[in-house]
Amino acid sequence: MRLEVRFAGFGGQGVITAGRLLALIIMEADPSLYVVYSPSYGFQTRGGDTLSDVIISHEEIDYPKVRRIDLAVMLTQQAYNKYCGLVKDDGLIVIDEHVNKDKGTCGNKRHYKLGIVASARQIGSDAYASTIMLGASINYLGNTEPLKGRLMLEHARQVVIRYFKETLLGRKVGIEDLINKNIKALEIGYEMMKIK
Amino acid sequence: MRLEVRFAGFGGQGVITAGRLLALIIMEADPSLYVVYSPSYGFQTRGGDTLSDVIISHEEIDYPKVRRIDLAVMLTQQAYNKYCGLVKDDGLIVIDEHVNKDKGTCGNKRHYKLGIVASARQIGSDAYASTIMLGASINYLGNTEPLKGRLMLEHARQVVIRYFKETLLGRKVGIEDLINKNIKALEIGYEMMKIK
Amino acid sequence: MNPLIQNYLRSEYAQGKRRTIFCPGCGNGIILGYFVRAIDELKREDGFDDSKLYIVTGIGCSGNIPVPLKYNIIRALHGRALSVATGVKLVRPDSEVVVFAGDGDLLSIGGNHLIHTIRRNVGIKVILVNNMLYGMTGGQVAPTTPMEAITHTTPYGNPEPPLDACKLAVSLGATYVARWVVPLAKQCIQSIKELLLHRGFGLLECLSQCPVYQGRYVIGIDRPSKIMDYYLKITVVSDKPSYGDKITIGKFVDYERPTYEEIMWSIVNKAREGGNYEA
Amino acid sequence: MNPLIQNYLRSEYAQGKRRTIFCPGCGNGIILGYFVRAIDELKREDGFDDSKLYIVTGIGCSGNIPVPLKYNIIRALHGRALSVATGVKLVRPDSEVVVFAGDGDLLSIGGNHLIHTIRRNVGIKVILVNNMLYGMTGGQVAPTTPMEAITHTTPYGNPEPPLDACKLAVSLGATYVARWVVPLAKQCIQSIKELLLHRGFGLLECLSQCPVYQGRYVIGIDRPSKIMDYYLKITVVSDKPSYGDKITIGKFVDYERPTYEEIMWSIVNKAREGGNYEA
Amino acid sequence: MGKYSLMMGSEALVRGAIYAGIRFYAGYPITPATEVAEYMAQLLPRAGGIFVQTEDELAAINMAIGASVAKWKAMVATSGPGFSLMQEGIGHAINTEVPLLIVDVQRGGPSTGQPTMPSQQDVFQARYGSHGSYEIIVLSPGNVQELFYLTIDAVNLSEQYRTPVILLTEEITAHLWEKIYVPGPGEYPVLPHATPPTRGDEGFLLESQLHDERGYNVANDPELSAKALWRLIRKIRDNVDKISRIEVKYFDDEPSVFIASYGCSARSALAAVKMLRQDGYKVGFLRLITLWPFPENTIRNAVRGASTVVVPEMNSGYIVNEFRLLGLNVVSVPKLGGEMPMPEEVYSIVKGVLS
Amino acid sequence: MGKYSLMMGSEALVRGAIYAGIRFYAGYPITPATEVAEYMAQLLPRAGGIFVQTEDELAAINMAIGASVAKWKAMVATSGPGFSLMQEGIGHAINTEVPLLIVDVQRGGPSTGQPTMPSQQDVFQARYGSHGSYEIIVLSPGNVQELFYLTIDAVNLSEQYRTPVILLTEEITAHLWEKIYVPGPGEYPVLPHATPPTRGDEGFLLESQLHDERGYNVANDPELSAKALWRLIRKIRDNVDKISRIEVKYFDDEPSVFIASYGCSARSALAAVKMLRQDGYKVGFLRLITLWPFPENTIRNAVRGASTVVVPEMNSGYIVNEFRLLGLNVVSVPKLGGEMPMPEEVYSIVKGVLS
Amino acid sequence: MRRRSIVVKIDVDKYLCKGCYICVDKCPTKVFEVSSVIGDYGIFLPEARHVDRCVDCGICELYCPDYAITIIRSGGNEA
Amino acid sequence: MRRRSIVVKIDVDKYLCKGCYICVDKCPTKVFEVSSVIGDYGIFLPEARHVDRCVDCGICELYCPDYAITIIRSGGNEA
Ligand SMILES: Cc1ncc(C[n+]2csc(CCOP(=O)(O)OP(=O)(O)O)c2C)c(N)n1
Ligand SMILES: Cc1ncc(C[n+]2csc(CCOP(=O)(O)OP(=O)(O)O)c2C)c(N)n1
Ligand code: SF4
Ligand code: SF4
Ligand code: SF4
Ligand code: SF4
Ligand code: SF4
Ligand code: SF4
Ligand SMILES: [Mg+2]
Ligand SMILES: [Mg+2]
Repeated sequence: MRLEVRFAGFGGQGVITAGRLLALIIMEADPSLYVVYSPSYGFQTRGGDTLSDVIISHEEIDYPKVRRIDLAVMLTQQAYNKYCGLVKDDGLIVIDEHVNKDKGTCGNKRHYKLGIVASARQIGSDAYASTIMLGASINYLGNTEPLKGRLMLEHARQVVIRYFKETLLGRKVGIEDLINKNIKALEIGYEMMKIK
Repeated sequence: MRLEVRFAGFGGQGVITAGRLLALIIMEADPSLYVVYSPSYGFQTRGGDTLSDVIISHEEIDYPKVRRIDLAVMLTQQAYNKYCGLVKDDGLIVIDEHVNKDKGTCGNKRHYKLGIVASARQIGSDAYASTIMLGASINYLGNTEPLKGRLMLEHARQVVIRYFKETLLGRKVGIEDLINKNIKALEIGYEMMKIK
Repeated sequence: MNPLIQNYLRSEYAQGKRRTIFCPGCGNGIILGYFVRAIDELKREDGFDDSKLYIVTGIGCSGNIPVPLKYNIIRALHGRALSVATGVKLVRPDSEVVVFAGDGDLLSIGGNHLIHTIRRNVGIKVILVNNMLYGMTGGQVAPTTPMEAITHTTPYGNPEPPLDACKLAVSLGATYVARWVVPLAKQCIQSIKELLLHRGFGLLECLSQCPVYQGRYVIGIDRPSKIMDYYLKITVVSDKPSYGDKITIGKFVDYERPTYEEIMWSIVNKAREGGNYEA
Repeated sequence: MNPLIQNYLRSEYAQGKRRTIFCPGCGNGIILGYFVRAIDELKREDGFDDSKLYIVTGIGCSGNIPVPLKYNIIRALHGRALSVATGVKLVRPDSEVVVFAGDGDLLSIGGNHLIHTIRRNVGIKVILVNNMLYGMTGGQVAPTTPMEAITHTTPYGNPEPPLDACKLAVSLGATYVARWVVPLAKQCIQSIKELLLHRGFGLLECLSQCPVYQGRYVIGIDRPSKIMDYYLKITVVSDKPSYGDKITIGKFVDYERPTYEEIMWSIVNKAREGGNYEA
Repeated sequence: MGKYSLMMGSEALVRGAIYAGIRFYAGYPITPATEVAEYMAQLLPRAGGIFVQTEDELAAINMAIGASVAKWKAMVATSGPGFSLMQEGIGHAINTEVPLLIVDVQRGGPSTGQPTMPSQQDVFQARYGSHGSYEIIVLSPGNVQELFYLTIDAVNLSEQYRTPVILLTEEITAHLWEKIYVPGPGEYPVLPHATPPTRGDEGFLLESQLHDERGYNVANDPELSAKALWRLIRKIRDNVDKISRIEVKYFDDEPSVFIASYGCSARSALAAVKMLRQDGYKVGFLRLITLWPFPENTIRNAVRGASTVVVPEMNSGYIVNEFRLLGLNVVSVPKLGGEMPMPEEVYSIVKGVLS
Repeated sequence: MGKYSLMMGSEALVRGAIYAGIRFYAGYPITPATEVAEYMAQLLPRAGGIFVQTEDELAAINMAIGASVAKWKAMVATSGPGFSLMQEGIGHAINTEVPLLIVDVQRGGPSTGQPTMPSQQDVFQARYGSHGSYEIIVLSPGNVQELFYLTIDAVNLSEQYRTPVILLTEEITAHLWEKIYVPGPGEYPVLPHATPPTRGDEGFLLESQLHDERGYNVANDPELSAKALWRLIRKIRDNVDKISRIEVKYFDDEPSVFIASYGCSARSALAAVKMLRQDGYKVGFLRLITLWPFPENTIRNAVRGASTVVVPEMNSGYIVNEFRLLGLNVVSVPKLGGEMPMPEEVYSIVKGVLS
Repeated sequence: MRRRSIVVKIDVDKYLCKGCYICVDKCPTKVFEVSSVIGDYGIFLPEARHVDRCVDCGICELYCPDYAITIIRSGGNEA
Repeated sequence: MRRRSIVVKIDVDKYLCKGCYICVDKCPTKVFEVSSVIGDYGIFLPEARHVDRCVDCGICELYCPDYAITIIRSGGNEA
């Protein structure tokens, strides 16, 4: 079993965080799994496109980069155009509402359109797209064969809380609020996927 | 034909100059000959031992360092002890008066003792040892088979004059005197060897 | 695209196929604009000949400032812009050699070349973009970072007192030294013009915002315009360099002494009096 | 062999199997003697603990000064003595770290480390032996060589104005800066003692004769004692550094500010308050 | 005692180094090695150690030398351009026998090259980049877990042989996050730090010219110099088999062809071997853990039957030469541009070789 | 037109460089390359050129780059420690295609090593010393006369291929005085200087990251980067046979054994061959004039019959590996300590091989 | 000297603007507002909604780090 | 403080002396002269011919770059 997940979008949309959290959640959900997480690096993260990949496997992971993606969550048209081709024929493409589906190469793959960015803004900032994406992904992955019955929303909740507590250490105000909003975003994302 | 000559002594005795002049004189005497000149290099030239080697050949010179010396002129005991062993059995060892001949390894080689340092001081400075050595060497080498009839004192005179004119260029006083004394030293050296 | 700037861009930039690599609100882009305007004004006012420009850059975000321009651009190794520029200036004493370098590039890894270039009075014009840290590599401490500041490599506070580049330059005998700050557009442009017309070594230090790292971590402000305001708060015009809680800005020195290239060429002429040597 | 000095030599030197590599009459040997005497006096007067000495040297004739001594000696690469010394001082803040370096070593290739070491105020004591050129490599121009001087690499005269190391150090905030000259034995020894007792970065520049190259080529005097006299002629005691036709000598600054090692160790302590990390 | 964590390669390296007893870090920021510095800046003081951001890479390696000589295990980390600047210092540490860990997180070169892209282009520079004749130990970790352990091994080797050791990794491994096991204290062996020996009340003498074992300069004596230098070379050469390690897989059925690689590109190689095996091709897998000294004998013994080796690497074809010296048929698969070789690429090349 | 003189190697080098059109020299004094600087300081201004003594070697190579880009053929000369410091700059010149002459007068290493003693220890550093993948041209003159001509050849090659070229000589050759012939003006070919191309009213862009042919940065694009870098590598690799030269002697009677060497040690080798021939042994002689790119084909063709090569060199055995790659039986004769191999030494080793 | 011309339009290049909002914050007469149009960098573009308030100080153009702003004046564009 | 002792001899180490003659030139009472004895470096050694003129200023010892000079005093050598 090898599952490949890619999150892609603009810098500032939390694409990097989503990947890292997913990797941590998988470790929490099933400690026997191997996990590789690889965010994009360098100057490109400062403006323009950003992506982060998570690979999950029950054996040691050799090639650490994605080749055939099982789940791709893409928040921008640019990202979609660039990466949809890498998604497996039986994989899932999740795109933000505003993104146009490809007529050509990717048109016949499975697509879900979710209002990720809009919801994030409703919660208060584009950055919540991160945990929304994550929630949606947890839901989807938790229903795929290898993770079924092992990956639960609860794992995600715990990890997200722990993660923000640790990374925001030292910050004086608003931690509670931030965590709550992220949990809410997580749940919203989870629900979005349910509806599909 | 390959002739190897070594001058050795303390820094300040003109050992380096003697070698360079000899090389130039050989070139003057017989332009068809190959000449390599190699003075000692580095910190050791500033205090303590100094040497300079000249190799003369009628074919291209491969190995450029001395191995079996034809003529060695050595002004100090240290130099003598160190290098007399490198002189060919049919070579010539010239040492300054004050240097003691080796009882052991070198004792059966041909030795000449010349009053080089004393004469130099008489002329006015230890540095004249340089041209005295040179004169003696010209005489000896001009009588060896390969250079016989080709290497003359006159060549040496011309080169020495030219050399000092060039290297002392810019110096304001005493050039005439210096050149005259060096020519005198050259002749004294030449004579010393004649007597032997 | 602004047509004034477009006029000065090399083709892929002018055609919009390439854009600057700077983060949103970075001072580097603003300085690029100032530089173009200074040249543009000089060309109109003084008939400045910009075809004799050679621009040498350091490595760092700021080293990318002149890259879009259609001048001769030499990207030097990190820290070595002044050496490359000296090479250019010596063989082309009539050219105008400008160096763009960051505070890390010029003062940290390149510090030795700075001392000696100033001492020699090489006729190079340096625009030092001081964002008080290393932007390109992601927000590490620089020799200009305030003491105790938190950066990615000083999580417990910067242990080192900062260096005042202008003070150092003045003490070494630099013949033109000024410091301004990005929000002071007019002063920056004027100073660039003076620099370009100066004879001998000149340094213009330009305090510039790096919203992404300096803004967020060192100052604690991330709105670019607010960092610009912050800069105006911590600076004060003076005729003496000082780099403490208040940083002084202004023109600190402007005089002339023989340049390195002049002396070198007089040596060449002197040597040739004694007879040419042509191999 | 002088028994006082012999006492301080490592075995092969003490036994006379090895001798210093300096040319006859070189100031380096004299400075070696001064250094030993300063330590000897300090041991008697202050109970100075010379077992805590680390001596780091540059490459150059002057870098060989402490080699015969039986202390911990680290021969650094050319120009890097201050870096090595900073490493030592940081991990052994209680040790006494002394650097011997030539003017080429410290001011030319090592210039960048000098700036930053002074800025940080690392508690290193530098003895700069200024013979106004490169001795080791055979008499080339140095950043300290007077302008227009003839050296092996400036046959048409030195095109560069010299650097005043003391002035530079003072302007960068060095906490002890003095310049003396080899013939002033007492002042040199006294200054070495002060240096060794100083807290923070200290620089003693010692003008020293190189009879072989500086004497012969730059000054035009080759008798060592006469070069010493010449030095007395061109120097004058003052409280401000200046390096022109007359070179000022004297103690220029002597004060205290927090040292780099102190700040670094306070960071370690602060960091550990938040919990140790032992892998 | 230990525990599992999701960790970036750079953090694993840093934790490995601190585990190994490193207490001094000097470095100058450079992509993609900056994260090593940043984790160090964070963690080292908490371990009682000192982190310095130096004015340049020359200062970094020389400060580390000072710290190592005076008291503590020390390290530096850099990438291409900084690695070039450190070469003089590396040779100096070799000659003065200073234990030191030197990390090169490889990016694309030459010059400023490709700062954010991985490569394996410094493989020969690591071996030959400093002037003068010398031998050096260079290790190449294959993944984040190994990055942790090899960092400790590297430090141990540097102490055992009193010599700098180079850990040569790539942007990929340094920036990849993997789940790894971090051992508890005492679980993994760590050697004590070796500072220069002193004699009686004589301090040490660390001479940068060639010197005898007490530090006395012998550079003007050809015989003693030769002796001094051969000693430094032989202490590595004579222990190749002790120092150098490889990993082999799929050799039980004596394949005639194998894929050999190292570092991150070995991951592509392994994926390719698995694909090939799945498709019924008999292909072996060899991974160099030590690049230098090159483990000739160990390799010869391990691959006895095989006659052909395919060598994918992220440079213009470097280590492949060493396999040529073993007398094997060699297929070089050089890769420039900053991407790992794709397993599919390697797969089809090997298929081509097999048919 | 020309004339004969007794000349020190360093002076021959300097005169060769000026003959070749070098008009800018930047350098930092270092034994045993200082004489090159000193002769330059003397002669270059008289040739209308500029000599600079820089603050260090980093400044030297970068100033030379600036001068070469802006107008004049430029060079630097150094030895081991300085050569290490110049490595970053060498890679930079390669990547930005700046013609440059780089001279390394080899002394003993590593570190400060043996400053006044010759060696051939930088043979691999010259090839691999900078980070990143690249190819470079390295020439090794055998005597003072050749030092003169190869300096010109090196400058010509650097202009032709728009790349730095390294002239790798040794303390011995640089300090030896030999009678040489110095050609008159126009007697020996000299190429014009290549500065970076500009387009229309657009100035040039010399980018230090990987770039396309107009200078635009392509470092983030794996495909374009690979293309850019392969182009730099191929312009040398594809011209090996045009670039690289050897000298062969005593191959007429098809000896099965030959001695191969380069630089000053080839003089010992030749002396040994002569001794062996005198004593009736059939032994060939091969001298590498170009070290890199290694002239594989040329050598294969030249030595066709021979199966064994004895390789004396003044290092721990470096270039000998390249002969191993040719599939020859190889006897390495490494020599450390600062003395040339004695012809007698080589003689007896070859005799051992022959019996 | 700038001729007395009237600013008729202020153009923001949607491809170049990175959304730093320096123009929005620094315009002395608050000519700019953040729109809801997304530019090429994924940010909401500023828009010169109140050109009528423009005093032609030129600061928006001068400060824009990405040469995205062009002040268009009646009587031709003579920036 | 130096005890009032009398200089009885000034030793020049023939193995160490490099013949710089700083001692000869700098001794305020001209105690030294150049002898005709050749030292280990091939130079004529200085000799303290006039110890009776020595004022025990110590400068010869201090200045000697090669620690070749030892002032020997009655009442022991307490340099
Ligand atoms: C030899 C070397 N070391 C390190 C680097 C990495 N590096 C690139 S830019 C930079 C510093 C950038 O800081 P600064 O000069 O202040 O420019 P900024 O990005 O802040 O404008 C560093 C360390 C390099 N390219 N080369
Ligand atoms: C990297 C490097 N470059 C050059 C040298 C050669 N070198 C040795 S000492 C020296 C300069 C010596 O001058 P200075 O520091 O003034 O010391 P001095 O000999 O005058 O006491 C130089 C250039 C070297 N050893 N290493
Ligand atoms: S990192 Fe900072 S300095 Fe660099 S481009 Fe971004 S904002 Fe500007
Ligand atoms: S060269 Fe000069 S500085 Fe060096 S030892 Fe000789 S006299 Fe002293
Ligand atoms: S200043 Fe320029 S880049 Fe910034 S928001 Fe305004 S138009 Fe966009
Ligand atoms: S020109 Fe001035 S007033 Fe007009 S929009 Fe721009 S900043 Fe505002
Ligand atoms: S000072 Fe010392 S070295 Fe010099 S002559 Fe006198 S005894 Fe000899
Ligand atoms: S102690 Fe003084 S007086 Fe006596 S010999 Fe020495 S220098 Fe002369
Ligand atoms: Mg900066
Ligand atoms: Mg000096």
